[in-house]
Amino acid sequence: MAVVNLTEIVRNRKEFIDEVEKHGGKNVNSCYQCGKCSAGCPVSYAMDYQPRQVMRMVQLGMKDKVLSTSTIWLCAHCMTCTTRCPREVDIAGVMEALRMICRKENRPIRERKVPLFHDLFLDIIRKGGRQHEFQLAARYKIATGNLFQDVDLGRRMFFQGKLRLFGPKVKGAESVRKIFEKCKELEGDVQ
Amino acid sequence: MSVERAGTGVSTAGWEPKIIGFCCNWCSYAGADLAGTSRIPYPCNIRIIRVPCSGRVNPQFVLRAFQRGADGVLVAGCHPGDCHYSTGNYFTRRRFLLVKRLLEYLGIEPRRFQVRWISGSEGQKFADVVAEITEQVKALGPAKMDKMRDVM
Amino acid sequence: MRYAYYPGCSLEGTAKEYDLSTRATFRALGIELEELPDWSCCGASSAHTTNHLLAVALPTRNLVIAEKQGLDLVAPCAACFNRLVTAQHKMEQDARLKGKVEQVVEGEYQGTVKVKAVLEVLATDFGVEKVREMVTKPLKGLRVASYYGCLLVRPPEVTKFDDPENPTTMDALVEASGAEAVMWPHKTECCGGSFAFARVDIVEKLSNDILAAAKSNGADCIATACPLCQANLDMRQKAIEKQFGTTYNMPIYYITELLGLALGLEPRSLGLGTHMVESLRLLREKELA
Amino acid sequence: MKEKLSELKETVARLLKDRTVDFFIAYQAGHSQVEPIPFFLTTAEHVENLFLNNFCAHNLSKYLLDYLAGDEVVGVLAKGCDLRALKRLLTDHRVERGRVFVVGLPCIGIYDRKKVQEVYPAGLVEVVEEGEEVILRGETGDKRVPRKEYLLPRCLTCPDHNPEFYDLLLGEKVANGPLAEEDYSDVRALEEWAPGERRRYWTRQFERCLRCYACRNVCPACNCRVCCFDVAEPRWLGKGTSLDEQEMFHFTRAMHVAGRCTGCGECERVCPVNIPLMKLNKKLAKDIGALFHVPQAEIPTEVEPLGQFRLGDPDEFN
Amino acid sequence: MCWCGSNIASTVDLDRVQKAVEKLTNVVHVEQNKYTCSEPGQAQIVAGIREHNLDRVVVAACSPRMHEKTFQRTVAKAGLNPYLLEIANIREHCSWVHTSVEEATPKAIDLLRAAVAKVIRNTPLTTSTIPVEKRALVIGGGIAGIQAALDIADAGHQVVLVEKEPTIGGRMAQLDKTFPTLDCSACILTPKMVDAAQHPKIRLLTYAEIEEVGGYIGNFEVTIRKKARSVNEDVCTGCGICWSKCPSKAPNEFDCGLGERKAIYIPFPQAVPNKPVIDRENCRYFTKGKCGVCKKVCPAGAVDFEQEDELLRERFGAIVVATGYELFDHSVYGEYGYGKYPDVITGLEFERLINASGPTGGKLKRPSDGKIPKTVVFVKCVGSRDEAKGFPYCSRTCCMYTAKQAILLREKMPEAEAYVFYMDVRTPGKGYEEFYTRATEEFGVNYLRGRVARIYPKGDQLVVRGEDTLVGAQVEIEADLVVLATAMVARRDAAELAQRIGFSYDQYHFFTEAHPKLRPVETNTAGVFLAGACQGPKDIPDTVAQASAAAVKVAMLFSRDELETNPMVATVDEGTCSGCEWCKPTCPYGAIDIKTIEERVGKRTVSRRVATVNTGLCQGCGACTVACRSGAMNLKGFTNEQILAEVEAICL
Repeated sequence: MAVVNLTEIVRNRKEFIDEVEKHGGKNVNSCYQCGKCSAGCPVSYAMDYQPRQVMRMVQLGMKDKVLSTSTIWLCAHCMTCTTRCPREVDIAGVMEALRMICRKENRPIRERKVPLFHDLFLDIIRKGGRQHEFQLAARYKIATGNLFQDVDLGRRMFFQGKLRLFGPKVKGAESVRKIFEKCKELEGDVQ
Repeated sequence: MSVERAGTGVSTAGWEPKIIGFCCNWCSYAGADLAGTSRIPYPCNIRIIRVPCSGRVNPQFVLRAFQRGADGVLVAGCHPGDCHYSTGNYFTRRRFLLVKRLLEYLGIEPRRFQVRWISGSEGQKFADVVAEITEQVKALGPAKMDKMRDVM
Repeated sequence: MRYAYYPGCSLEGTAKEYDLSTRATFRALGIELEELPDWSCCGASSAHTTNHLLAVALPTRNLVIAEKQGLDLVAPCAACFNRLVTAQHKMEQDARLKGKVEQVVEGEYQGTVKVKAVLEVLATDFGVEKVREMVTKPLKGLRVASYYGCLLVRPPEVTKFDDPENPTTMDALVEASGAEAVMWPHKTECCGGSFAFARVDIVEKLSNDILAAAKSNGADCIATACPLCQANLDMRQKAIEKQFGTTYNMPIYYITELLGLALGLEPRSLGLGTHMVESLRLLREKELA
Repeated sequence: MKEKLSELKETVARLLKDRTVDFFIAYQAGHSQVEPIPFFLTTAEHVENLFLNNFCAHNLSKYLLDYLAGDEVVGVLAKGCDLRALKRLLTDHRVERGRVFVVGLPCIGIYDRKKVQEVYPAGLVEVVEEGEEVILRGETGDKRVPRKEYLLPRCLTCPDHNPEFYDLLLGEKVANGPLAEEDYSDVRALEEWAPGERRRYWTRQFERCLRCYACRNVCPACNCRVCCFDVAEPRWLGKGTSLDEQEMFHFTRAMHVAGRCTGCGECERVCPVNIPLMKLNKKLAKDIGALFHVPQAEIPTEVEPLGQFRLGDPDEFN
Repeated sequence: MCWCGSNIASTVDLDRVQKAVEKLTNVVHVEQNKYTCSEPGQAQIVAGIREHNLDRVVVAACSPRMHEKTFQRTVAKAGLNPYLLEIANIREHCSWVHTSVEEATPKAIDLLRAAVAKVIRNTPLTTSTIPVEKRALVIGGGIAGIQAALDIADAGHQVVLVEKEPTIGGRMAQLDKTFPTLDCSACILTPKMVDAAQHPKIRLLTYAEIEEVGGYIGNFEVTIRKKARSVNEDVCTGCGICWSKCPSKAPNEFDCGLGERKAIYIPFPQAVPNKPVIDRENCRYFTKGKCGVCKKVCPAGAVDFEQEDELLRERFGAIVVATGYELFDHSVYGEYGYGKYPDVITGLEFERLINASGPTGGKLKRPSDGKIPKTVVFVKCVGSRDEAKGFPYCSRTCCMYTAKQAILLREKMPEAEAYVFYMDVRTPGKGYEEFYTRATEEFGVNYLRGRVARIYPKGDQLVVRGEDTLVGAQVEIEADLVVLATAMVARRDAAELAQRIGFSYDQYHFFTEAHPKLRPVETNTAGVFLAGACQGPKDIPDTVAQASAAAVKVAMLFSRDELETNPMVATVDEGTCSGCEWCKPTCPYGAIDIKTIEERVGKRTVSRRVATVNTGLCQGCGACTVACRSGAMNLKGFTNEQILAEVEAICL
């Protein structure tokens, strides 16, 4: 890791922490780096930095570095860390806030596929009001290019009647679409 | 004790309430000291009078404060059971439960007169209580109890 | 006992067994379910990872409909349950947010409806003892590891249901159905949830840990109350076995399927035939179906 | 009440003659039938001027305080409410039981002079009870009025028509039982008002106060040797009659008698400007009853309610 | 007026205050001083008094609770009665809590005006004296209580040492070795216990509790409940036949329930006094009415089933509270198994297991199956430094005793592996850091920096999942035994005891010292002193230091035959007193009586009842002054006139 020039970074540290807390991450400054969150995190083995280290980077204001980690995308939001934190820090909330900031400032994303999945998921319910798993799987495969992922699984599910080809019918789909528009107006981007 | 504050068109902008605080020497006065040593800022409207025990505060002192123009009065003592003189604040509690109701009965807005238990280790709570009572009294406007003289 | 019923999108597709078995079991216990008219998707993880207002508005649309129905709302899917109670919790705490959401949803939210998970209805409202009394075909000899997943019990101050570290309601129901609830440590370890598409390797690793823990503690099968967990443990079991060179062949039942069986319902009507990992063989071996 | 006058005269004469008492306090005729005044007899000859009718409201036991110096025995005519006042003085150690000879007077109710005079302005001779009604008989003929509306407020809720203790009882005991239950309805009504409204109400009352101290002088609970208002230093109260001084006076007196007021209502009766003082005392009696579970705050107890506490007292100050 | 360096001067414009105060009536001289409490500052006051012939002084500086006594002595040096002085608190209550000069200055003027209004009504007061009962009461028989008792007794004063358990020794008796010197706890403790038992000036009252405490410094009246031991202590020789023959068994609290004891028992072999006690809940005679073997076999006939609790009423001049601590109940931690896994034990239970007089005779055997553990994991900060489920404070001693326990483990069983999960290793004492380095270097204890997230069973072992934050990776250990270093918390009944004696305690129910830095062993209640962990978490060296400090404070108190009393007591104006006794029931010290006085009225002498105050008993709380409606009862130093004057001065 390159030398971190704290004098520059620490000056807008407070501003970065406020931004994170505005997006739902709570008590960032209370964290005393005890490691209980990383210890309990089920996905930490796959992360480039431990959740604790991400918290440290936020505390120091290392905005560019932390937004480029894979950790913030691999957080499954299972809330184990937030429930057990002795300082009552909402680590899951911080991860989520960092994801939102990353998207807002459309910075390079380490785990492209995760936001892609979420965008497709939201696009389908924005149009149909409910999720349509077949369409989600299909569009995800097209978007990622690996067309043959889970093909045999898909086939067996289809024969078990678990894959409905036709989308769900929601009379109120219009109102769901309106929700997406209003949220976009009030809070900026939805996708 | 405010005479139809709205009616008299008294402009309350820029007006600062004057609040008298009776603090018992062993707990709430020590709490106020701790707020000082910990540099916890609070509004400057309160003036603290030290008394050995909250049981020493005679209801007539409270009314004299209102009579001489105080806009809010606070009586602060130890939490029941913690009194340095063991039973002092039990009498305070009983007496001021009555005084609070009588003052409200005579037309004083409830928030103007408050009794709170604050221990020697609750510096932050002392600052919060002072801020709270200052804000509430400011909302109520001047008590104008002393201006009663010229009503006659 | 009547409840409004919010199936959730997955119960119409991959988790249709959960929908079938929940309706059948509730009917057998005499609990009426009234599907929420014209319900819509709760947004699940995608909504709250993208936009906080959207994450609260989508569930609230359904809550407003439920309030018109005037019944408490049952949400079998753990993700939907979590999103609904989180929306309620957030609006309770932040009146400004509530105002914004009502503006977005164009409806008034009073907060009169209580959202309940299937387990809460069965174990607390209905009562484990009453379930035990109504069991006609106890699942003797079946060793079940009850798996709660994460969203059902965390964060505790929001879900307010059972215990985040060592939940026991599903174990109690399993015992009530005559089967044996296995003591095992991974009751609330996460299965990988929404990474089913984006990072399948993570789901496989986490699910393998869960399957291994269940197996090493002598469980024949796993009971779940969450379609995401069932999907990851059941549909990907074959891939996991290939990936980690392990053999489990462990059926992943919905708790409502097991209870339905114990209440004497027909396996087919509970959707038992359509699991990825063959679910009837184990039951026949133990003469339970 | 009139029929007992002759028996009273005989008794008082005998008591004074055989020196059982050195003085006797009773009533004598005043300007009119409805305004009897206290009568302090020292010798038997004066018994002729004794007077007794159902307007004798004064609480004579308060005058015992003037006889504290020395060791004379003082006789006093006392109704039920007067005895509660005497019990107050005894509990407060201001009067020794041994120095008082109590002549108990059973009483079924005293009439409110002000109310009667509104209806029968002048020339009233006597008041005759007839069941639920009363006949006001006088020079301008008779007038029938409902009895309950013309009694003193304390008589409606009076629990002891017959004197609780006495050395000698005048006449026969009468039927007991209060005519109405004290429900503090007037106090509750006032509590419903907004603070500003109550403020105006009490300002109007206190504006009229002349600070004549009649209420303090007649009150059995206000029995200090030197009243704090009469002391120059510390100056609890100014001499001026401004509104804030009135407020200070009435607030302080209400708090001083809180828990010790016997509910006799004399303060309200004697107030020349009709300030509803009992509304203050009853408010405190109600609160003491509710807050500290003191069933009848007006019955004097060895230790006053404010002189004791219970760990379980309500606490709204944390 | 004091600058207090810049503490006051920085936010209060003292010149403006001086101008305003100079105009006040009765004020003849005003001056400012950079450090009034310093020698030169005080000298300036003395000079000022003499030069201007002052008869009243107001010092505007810090809180009277800080320097009132200092300035009273200064004023006395100038020949003025020390009580003709008032202090305006313009630091803690003004300059330190208000930021702008515009806010603080007018307030300082008001506070000074009030102080002047009060001081002109001060009257000269003189202290009187009361006798001192030169007997000390020590509550709690742990090392703190024993040390305090020994020191006080060696100073020549009578001591009564009251201990709730059947034996003295407290927590320290349960330990195996003590850090940092690793000497055996019993070896250094038992001699002191024996000294305490045999010291002519110390009377041991074990198996006894404090029922009631009245009175005040120099004259405490204490009721002690000596619980029924069912054994006559004078006759019993401690031969031990009774507890060897007793048929019924019960878990031994001394071994944290890991070992067993009989119904008639002494907690541990070196118990002092080694006289047994009958546990009536488990004794067959008391529960089922038959047995009584102990009575039959007792050669001295000491067993007496009819023995009743005894209430002893004694007088003391001083009280030393040394009631010690308890361990945090770690069952709130779901992630560590809610206290249900038998092999997840506390530090104290570990001490009992490795202790030679413990239930396993010193061999470390797992509570679940008795096996010798190969891998032991120590987890620190369980309940400490944890706002969510425990207490925010650090318990000070866990780092050291965990290092000690790890060393003992490696020393006794070199083949066993020891891991310690820590956040910090705090080694503040003498020789502590070197002791910790021995643990890592010499004994190879593996220190892993990170908090444990979860402990769960796997087979017959326990998987401990944590993160090594220095490497930045999750770590997992299959442990045979897990030892939790749980937080030191106040005793369950601490608040109740504090209220019974009449001194304050903090939000964690640790007792509050008079001043954390300057008066750590005193409380705000004169005559009551503190020693040991009851005042806050601390280790044995600090505890013993505090115990000796408390002992000196007691000896200081007893060095004088009489005690100066607080002159600010209630006083009756017999001219206005009505003798109504409304004041009497409000006095917590029973200092008010009624007397009859004679006086001339006209030509006759008449007797009258008036109240009178026993200045020895009165502590000056003032409750009686409010109960007295006529104002006859007043409180010197806080008279009605003074307080009214202060109110009016502030409201002008």
